[in-house]
Amino acid sequence: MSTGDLMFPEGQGASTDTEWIGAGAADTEDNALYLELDGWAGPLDLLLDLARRQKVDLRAISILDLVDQYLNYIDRAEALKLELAADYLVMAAWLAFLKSSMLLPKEEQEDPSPEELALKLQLRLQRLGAMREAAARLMARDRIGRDVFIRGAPEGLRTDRKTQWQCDWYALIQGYGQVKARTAPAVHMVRERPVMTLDSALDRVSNMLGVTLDWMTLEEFLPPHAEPRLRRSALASSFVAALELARMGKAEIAQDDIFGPLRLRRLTERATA
Amino acid sequence: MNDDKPEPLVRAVEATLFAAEEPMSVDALASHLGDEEKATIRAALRQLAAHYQDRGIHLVERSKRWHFQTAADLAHLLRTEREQVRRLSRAATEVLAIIAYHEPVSRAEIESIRGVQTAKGTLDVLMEAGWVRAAGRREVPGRPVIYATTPEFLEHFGLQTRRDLPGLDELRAAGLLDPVDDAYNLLTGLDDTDAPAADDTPIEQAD
Amino acid sequence: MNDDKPEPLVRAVEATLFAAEEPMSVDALASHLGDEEKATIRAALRQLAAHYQDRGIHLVERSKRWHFQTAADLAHLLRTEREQVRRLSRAATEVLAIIAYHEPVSRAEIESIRGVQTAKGTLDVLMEAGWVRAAGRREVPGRPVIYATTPEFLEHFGLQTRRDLPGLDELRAAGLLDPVDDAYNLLTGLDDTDAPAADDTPIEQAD
Repeated sequence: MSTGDLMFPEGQGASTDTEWIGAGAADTEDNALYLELDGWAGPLDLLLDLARRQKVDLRAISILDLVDQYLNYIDRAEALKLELAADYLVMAAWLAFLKSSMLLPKEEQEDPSPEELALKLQLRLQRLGAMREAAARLMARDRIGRDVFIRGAPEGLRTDRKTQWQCDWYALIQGYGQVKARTAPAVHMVRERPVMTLDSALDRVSNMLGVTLDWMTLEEFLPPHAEPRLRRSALASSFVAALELARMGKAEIAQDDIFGPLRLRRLTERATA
Repeated sequence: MNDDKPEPLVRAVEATLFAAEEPMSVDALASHLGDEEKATIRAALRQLAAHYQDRGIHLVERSKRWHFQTAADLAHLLRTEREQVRRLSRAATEVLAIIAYHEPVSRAEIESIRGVQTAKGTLDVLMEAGWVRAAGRREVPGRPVIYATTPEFLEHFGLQTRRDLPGLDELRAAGLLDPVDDAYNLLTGLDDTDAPAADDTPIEQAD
Repeated sequence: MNDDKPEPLVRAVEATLFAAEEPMSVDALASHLGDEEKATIRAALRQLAAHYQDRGIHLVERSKRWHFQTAADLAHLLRTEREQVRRLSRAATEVLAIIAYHEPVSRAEIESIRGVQTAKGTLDVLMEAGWVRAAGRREVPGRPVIYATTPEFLEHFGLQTRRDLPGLDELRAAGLLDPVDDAYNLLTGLDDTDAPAADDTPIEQAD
């Protein structure tokens, strides 16, 4: 268990988030009982106040004394039948546990040791104390609207934005060209293209394969003197025809290197068998 | 006066007038500052006014009440104009071009030439730029507003008259009338057909 | 009077800051004054600050923005009429201090320092005052929102930067801004918890 677990809801019972009443840290006779629990924002706050009343540096406080003071405080509040918020009682129980472990012989110590718990409690109180002082110093600064004032009736600065539009001559006529081009009636023409169909390529390649037993490159199967566009079509069709003939077992295909010439020859009956 | 640390009352009057939400009279100042002598307040005001007379702010009296205000010669600082340069959008450029070639032209006509609807703001932008003006109404049903270009338009685009705008033949020669597909084919060398001739001509407009 | 007429730019900066409704940065001043050199603006600001240092109003820099305000020693004269500052509850005061000295900090971290849960309204009050803002999330399980102070916070409390927070250096040197566990480990020589710097995801802040 660490003090970090001791977290209490604010604004409930003794812990309150309303405007500070100011009774909490008042310098009452040391152990005099506060009736205004409202002054504390929780058990840690009360502990800090008690620690401060040891009138020593927070680094030098006696945790045992502090525990006693706190427990004493709680006892007296109970004796007076004051309704104490649960968080104060939880802290009291934890501190009673801490005290008893601190008084126990060393060897029976559990982990974390009571020294560690005590030291961490002390560190927490130091940190809370530091922030409380920082808050006080912050609030004491020259604050706008309280200590210093800004101009009551500034004229204000106004900036009017004006747009300077830009467009050049070329963009203008290009724009007109685009409108005209976009809205001009479009005429689509489909042009006849010389092609070699797959069927005619199949006929052509198998006929030519019947003539010779030698390897021939694919290009040799293309019609000579074909114009470029027909030639490209013929190349594609002849290639597919060659694959088809190879699939049917009527031809074999060889290529020695990647992207090397593709060679083709008739598959003889003997080779098939 | 020597401008070393001013007297306490002068500082007090200075701060009070600075923080005040309204101009203050000598009476108001005197009572605010713990019933000072009015004569002392007046002296302080005179000192302050003298101190500030060459500065960026002045202490001035208006109908017996005092306040700080910006020096008159710096009043322009309170309102500044920022010029922002922006390119005309493509839609606005097209509309401007249509108006230039076909003016005067109604919005409906612009839309039918562009083939798309024209956002309300587009014409506003062109008018804000000072290049287009409303030029009356067309005497047809509905009496639509017609638009025309302005002298600033000619000036901005370096034109003497609207007739300096290139004609369709010139646009075509410059490739500006080529539909996108043909232009693409031309680039890739796969096509040699001419773009179909668009045979509408700009409306000839007498100036 | 022997305060020679100030230079035009000094007068312009003076007039602009006097008229402005908000504190202004050097950048804002430079652009308002027609893209002046920032170095020139800075020189003018220094000159003005020096000129005003003994007067009833001062020119101050807060969070890199400049404004005029009344001299603090005249507070008693000006406070009478207007109590403009809202009173903060003690809880809100503490939470504000914790955020300022530890920022960015999550709600759980605030609570572990205070030892009590923070009422819902406390952070709201600080955010409504404009002194605190959500500054992203901490990249730990649950991705809690982390809080930080704003330029308005520095302005209100008269701080030029966060480094001017009262006692910040001492608190830091004393380790009082470190978590309890780190301080404990340091004290007991167990300093093996080199906690990796928390990875905070900032929230984009619209100004």
